[in-house]
Amino acid sequence: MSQVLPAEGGLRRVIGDGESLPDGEVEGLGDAELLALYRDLVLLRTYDERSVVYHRQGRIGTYAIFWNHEAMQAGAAFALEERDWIFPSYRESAIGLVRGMPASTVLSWWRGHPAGWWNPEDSNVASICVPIGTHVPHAVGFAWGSKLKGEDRVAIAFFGDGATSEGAFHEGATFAGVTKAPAILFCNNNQWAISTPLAEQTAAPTLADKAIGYGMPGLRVDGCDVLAVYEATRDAVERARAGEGPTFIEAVTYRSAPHATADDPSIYIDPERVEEARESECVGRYERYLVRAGVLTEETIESVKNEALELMRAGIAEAEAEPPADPGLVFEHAYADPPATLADDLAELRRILGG
Amino acid sequence: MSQVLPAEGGLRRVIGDGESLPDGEVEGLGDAELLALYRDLVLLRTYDERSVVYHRQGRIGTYAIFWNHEAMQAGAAFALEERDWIFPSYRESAIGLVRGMPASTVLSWWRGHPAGWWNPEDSNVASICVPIGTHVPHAVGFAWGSKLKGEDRVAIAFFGDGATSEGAFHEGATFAGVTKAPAILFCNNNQWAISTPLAEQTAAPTLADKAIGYGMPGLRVDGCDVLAVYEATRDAVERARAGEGPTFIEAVTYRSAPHATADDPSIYIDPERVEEARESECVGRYERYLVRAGVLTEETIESVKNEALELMRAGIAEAEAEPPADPGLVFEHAYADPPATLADDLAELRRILGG
Amino acid sequence: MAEKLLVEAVNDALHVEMERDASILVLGEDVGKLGGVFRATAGLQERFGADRCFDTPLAEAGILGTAVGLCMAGWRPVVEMQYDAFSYPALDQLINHVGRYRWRTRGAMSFPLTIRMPYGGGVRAPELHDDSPETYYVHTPGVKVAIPSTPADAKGLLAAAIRDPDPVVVLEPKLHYRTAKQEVPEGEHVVPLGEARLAREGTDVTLIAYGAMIPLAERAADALEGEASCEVLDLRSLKPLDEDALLASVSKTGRAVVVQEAPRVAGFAAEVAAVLAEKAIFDLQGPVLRVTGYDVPYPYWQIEDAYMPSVERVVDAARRLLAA
Amino acid sequence: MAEKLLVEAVNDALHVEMERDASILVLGEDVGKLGGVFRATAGLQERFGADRCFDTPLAEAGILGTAVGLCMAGWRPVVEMQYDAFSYPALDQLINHVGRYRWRTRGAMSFPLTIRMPYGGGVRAPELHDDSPETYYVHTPGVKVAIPSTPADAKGLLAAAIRDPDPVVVLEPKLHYRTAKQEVPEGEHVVPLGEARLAREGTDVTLIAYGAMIPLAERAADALEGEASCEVLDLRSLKPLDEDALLASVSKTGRAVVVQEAPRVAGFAAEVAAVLAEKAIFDLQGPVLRVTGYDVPYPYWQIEDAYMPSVERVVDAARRLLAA
Ligand SMILES: Cc1ncc(C[n+]2csc(CCOP(=O)(O)OP(=O)(O)O)c2C)c(N)n1
Ligand SMILES: Cc1ncc(C[n+]2csc(CCOP(=O)(O)OP(=O)(O)O)c2C)c(N)n1
Ligand SMILES: [Mg+2]
Ligand SMILES: [Mg+2]
Repeated sequence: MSQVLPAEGGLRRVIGDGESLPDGEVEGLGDAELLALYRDLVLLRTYDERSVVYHRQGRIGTYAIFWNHEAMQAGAAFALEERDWIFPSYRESAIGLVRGMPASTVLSWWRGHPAGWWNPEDSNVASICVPIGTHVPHAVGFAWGSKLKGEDRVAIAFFGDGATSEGAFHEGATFAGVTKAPAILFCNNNQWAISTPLAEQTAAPTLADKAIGYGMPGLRVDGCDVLAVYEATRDAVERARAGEGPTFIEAVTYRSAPHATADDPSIYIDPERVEEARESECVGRYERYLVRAGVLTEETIESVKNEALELMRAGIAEAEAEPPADPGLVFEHAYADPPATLADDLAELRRILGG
Repeated sequence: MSQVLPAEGGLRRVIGDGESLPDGEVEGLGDAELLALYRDLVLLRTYDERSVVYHRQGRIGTYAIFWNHEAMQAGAAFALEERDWIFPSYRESAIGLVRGMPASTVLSWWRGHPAGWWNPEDSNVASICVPIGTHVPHAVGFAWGSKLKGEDRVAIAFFGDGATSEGAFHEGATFAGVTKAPAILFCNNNQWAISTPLAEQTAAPTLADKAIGYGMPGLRVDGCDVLAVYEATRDAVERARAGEGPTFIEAVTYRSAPHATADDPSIYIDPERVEEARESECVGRYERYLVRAGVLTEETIESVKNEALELMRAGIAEAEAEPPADPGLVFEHAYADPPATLADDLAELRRILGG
Repeated sequence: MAEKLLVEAVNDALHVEMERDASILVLGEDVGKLGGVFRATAGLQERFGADRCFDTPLAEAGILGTAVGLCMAGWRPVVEMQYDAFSYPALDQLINHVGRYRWRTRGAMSFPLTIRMPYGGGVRAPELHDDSPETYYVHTPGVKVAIPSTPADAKGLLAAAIRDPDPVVVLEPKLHYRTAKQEVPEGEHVVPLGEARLAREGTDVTLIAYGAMIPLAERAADALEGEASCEVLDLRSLKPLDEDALLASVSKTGRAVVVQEAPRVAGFAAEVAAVLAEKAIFDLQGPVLRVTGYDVPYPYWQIEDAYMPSVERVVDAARRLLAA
Repeated sequence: MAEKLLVEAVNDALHVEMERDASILVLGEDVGKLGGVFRATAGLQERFGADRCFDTPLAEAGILGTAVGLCMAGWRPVVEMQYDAFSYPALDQLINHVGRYRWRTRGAMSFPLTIRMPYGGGVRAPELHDDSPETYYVHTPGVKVAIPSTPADAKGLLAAAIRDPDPVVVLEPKLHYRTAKQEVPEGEHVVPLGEARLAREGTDVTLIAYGAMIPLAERAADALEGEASCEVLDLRSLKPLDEDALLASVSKTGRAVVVQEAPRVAGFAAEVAAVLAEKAIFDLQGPVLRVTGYDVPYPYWQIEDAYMPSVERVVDAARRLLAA
């Protein structure tokens, strides 16, 4: 039996604070898994922190920061098999890293370079979805379609608290309920949609309360507790595989960085609340947990971090070494069987660029 | 205190069956009100039955039948003041009748004649909304806007069970919750969206369960019990006027007529279930209730029915006496300040039609 | 070959294609047990099972959005939108995803989905059952658009759309669902996208149209007989457009009237006129005239005939051209 | 008069109009406390209160749908869509309601709402922050469309849109939000819809454009100096369109290049070409050429310059015309 403890506000929690809150544990996770999960967390954290630096250095473009969202991404992904599909939003741009996607690929995406546009089938990670909530029906359709094919593949869609207001979320969730699709609707509730706080986003008591309207269970979990996230997602995956249909997971965190590099939250956010969230951020929390549990040593911490840094260094170098994109790519890939006019247009463009 | 009794499936109910189920009563409704409500019911029933005949006679076009939906429409409208606005779907096309809108107006709408396009401000009934669920945000915006103006006006939107799957419903409801708009989202759950049964529409245990996702109460009521509908709506109106925000009402009935005159439900519906529903249809049920209560006599029944029939006879005569619409109307009303091209187009059309 | 109504030809195409390719799914509102409000999908659920032809919740963006996911799972979904004007909630999925997803995967994944729907007016229906939305579709990159005017083309273009590796929108002229009747080839029948059909040969003026406007153009050509020899060009496929056929005809006649039911501004007739203004300018003996719906909401049906392009308006335009 | 950036001019218009008319509301995502992601609505909530400038839930159809209801309650809502490509979920409300509701009431009720949004590419942004969606809007009956190219027009056209009794969509060229700078009239300043602006006089060829393509057309005109005298016509308002100005210019120069950032097929340049093909055919000394975005998804930003119309492409088109 796993040991899941209640946290404030009824959130599932596993990790304690080393003082008054006791540590729990998740059944089935041995030291190797616990360490692998730590590696994923550090990888994502490192990706994020380096990206902010690269942005400042002008090496990548606008970037959507996911600092303190790593536990949700790594924890949920850890509960999946490789054959399961992940449908990320811009907030989970780097989630492919935990599936072995090269950092250079994701960096290239933020560099606006075609090398950043990956083949979803390579690591079963769908393309980054920029318009809010619109990938929820994709994940549901994929899950449903896999089920119809008799394949055992679960799909998870990641989206934010704001996304739950969009019609696309609603319609996708409705389809999921009716088709009993093996889908997981994973809501990163960081309590802000750019400058709009949750209270102005919805009057629902909690986001998980929306689940009943789709005939699916709604779980609430501490989004900064990677083990609780893992555990909840694993439950959802089990339901999905058992043919019991979709699950909505609300993982609660607090956005403790700007929405994106272009954003200045000082206009709207409460800096004290941010400070508080930064103090209990998810990577350090898990690190301390592992240290308390005797699973992690200072040495390993350092080597894991160095490894991640090294991966990022290599990643940005690789991304920057990409040859400039051929302008002719403008005409590629839109159609499998393109209208003839595109060839004329390409010829015109080449003539003009050549001349 | 009103006396509302639980019905099967937790539906609010007032009217009994004269046998094992006892009759309740609604506080504050005297004989005059009870009779007025009866008149409304009969008026709507007569409108509907005559319209089906008129359609067969080729006197009106395709028509969306609302037989056995009258209790929802009349009951809910009866809980409103005249200053409150009604936002109907095609299913409530004739709801204006209970506000004194001429039958000829509504008949003209189904005749595709411009006389059927009314001024909403005449009786505070918005235009008939044909695309499913899309008027929910209109009602919410109206209610919210009225509140912002400091006016005491409630808005009610009528829509079906199928409509709750549309993104427009979801977004409207979300806005209602957040703005605490004095709005009532009234769902006619007749358990079918054309040929799609409720079970294929949503996995939600009940439609009222959707309400919590918007932070509003969800009431369930027997939609064939006009007094229960009235009572529930009155409660919602009171909440709205008290500044407590919106309410979702799910009124349960069973569609016991074709979706519209063009539809053949024999392909998909269970005829026994329809028969059952027709036997307990809402107008007769209320009629028997009033007779049991000694409020209604055979004489009054006949005169009310004759009055309604007369009104319909006059209505269709008036509609049919409308002069043919001027083709030039094509160019009217689209713009307050039309682009100049429209005048050229009109001139061209006149030239061609004239020649 | 048997005679079939246009809607029967659509139904036939669906049967034949689903039989041929087990990865084809049909989904939409009321397409299953009822077989569609126009019966275009009648019999599919019985024949192929509820797993391959199913009723969806009432949510058009959800329908199209899940269809994108179904493609990713390896299916070829054929989506029905119940009516033209009820397809608009799905425009966001169409523009931001259907038209872009293949590109987004750098061509690694295909989205061979088909969106079919009845379109157009003249059927004495309540509001919003009459739109001609092709501009919204044809302007959207990554999406192809076909509009048949005859039963045989309704079958053949739908089959081509279903087989096409790219997303295709097929608009079916509901006005002619049960009036157009024609011999339709049995079994597999494919009319390639991008090939216009010369519906009638002529020498003096080309009437360019598609869908429900073809029978109208033909009647206008009849009305002009003796006065002028009209060529009627049925574009059939709006994207890809058969520019060769268009230019060949206009270079022959030197006169062009483009007929379209949709509102005029930025409608597809504008595109045709623009192609002519660019590529046939020296062939033209007069202006390119457009006969279209007007830039106002589609009206109450008692006066819809005044809104729709009419034989008289087409004839009038042709006469003005011939007189110029 | 003070110099203002284009986005500041927008902000100024909102301040001036809200001050003038207490029935104006501003709503949208992040328009309140943040003042909009581009700061176009900065200061409005402070000045006019949270009842007149508020943040909405993240739901574009909900925003536009409630705005319809707000109109019915007597307000004049000014809606912000955060970006072009994020306005598509609201297209259904736009087409089926915003453009039709006044008609539906037989003119008894007005829907004087304004929808404004940043549009267009060239800003090195992630996917879907670059669309030019004007065709979807301008093709929709009942809706007017304006697109400013200068700070003064950004103010004046927005003011006109807000005052207009009909729904108006205003697309603001985000590429020039902070690069275009100009003296902008203080206080009330209205540029009537339906009047084009002669951005530059010339005699040999007319470059017809709007919005972000105007500075580009002007640079092309510069590049052609000595070679050809270019007239640059800034349409400013797409519906109503200033046909008189268009025809007058082309009748003078006899040559037209239409520049548009949106994909070509059925874009607004097609409408311009169609108007010319109908009404200026005998004035034209050569084909009407279109320089547009291509009919493919807007690309990754490293090659977006190849997608966008460029000075070179406009110059090339003009040269081809002059040589014809
Ligand atoms: C359909 C759509 N509307 C608006 C936007 C602009 N936008 C980008 S992020 C964002 C806020 C999203 O908030 P939330 O869903 O809570 O996710 P978070 O960014 O907090 O992870 C908005 C409004 C968009 N990308 N798509
Ligand atoms: C957006 C939209 N999609 C589809 C339709 C076609 N249609 C008309 S009625 C209907 C079913 C509506 O069911 P429900 O909401 O339960 O209302 P009811 O008709 O049962 O009152 C459908 C699909 C429509 N009118 N609008
Ligand atoms: Mg958020
Ligand atoms: Mg129903």
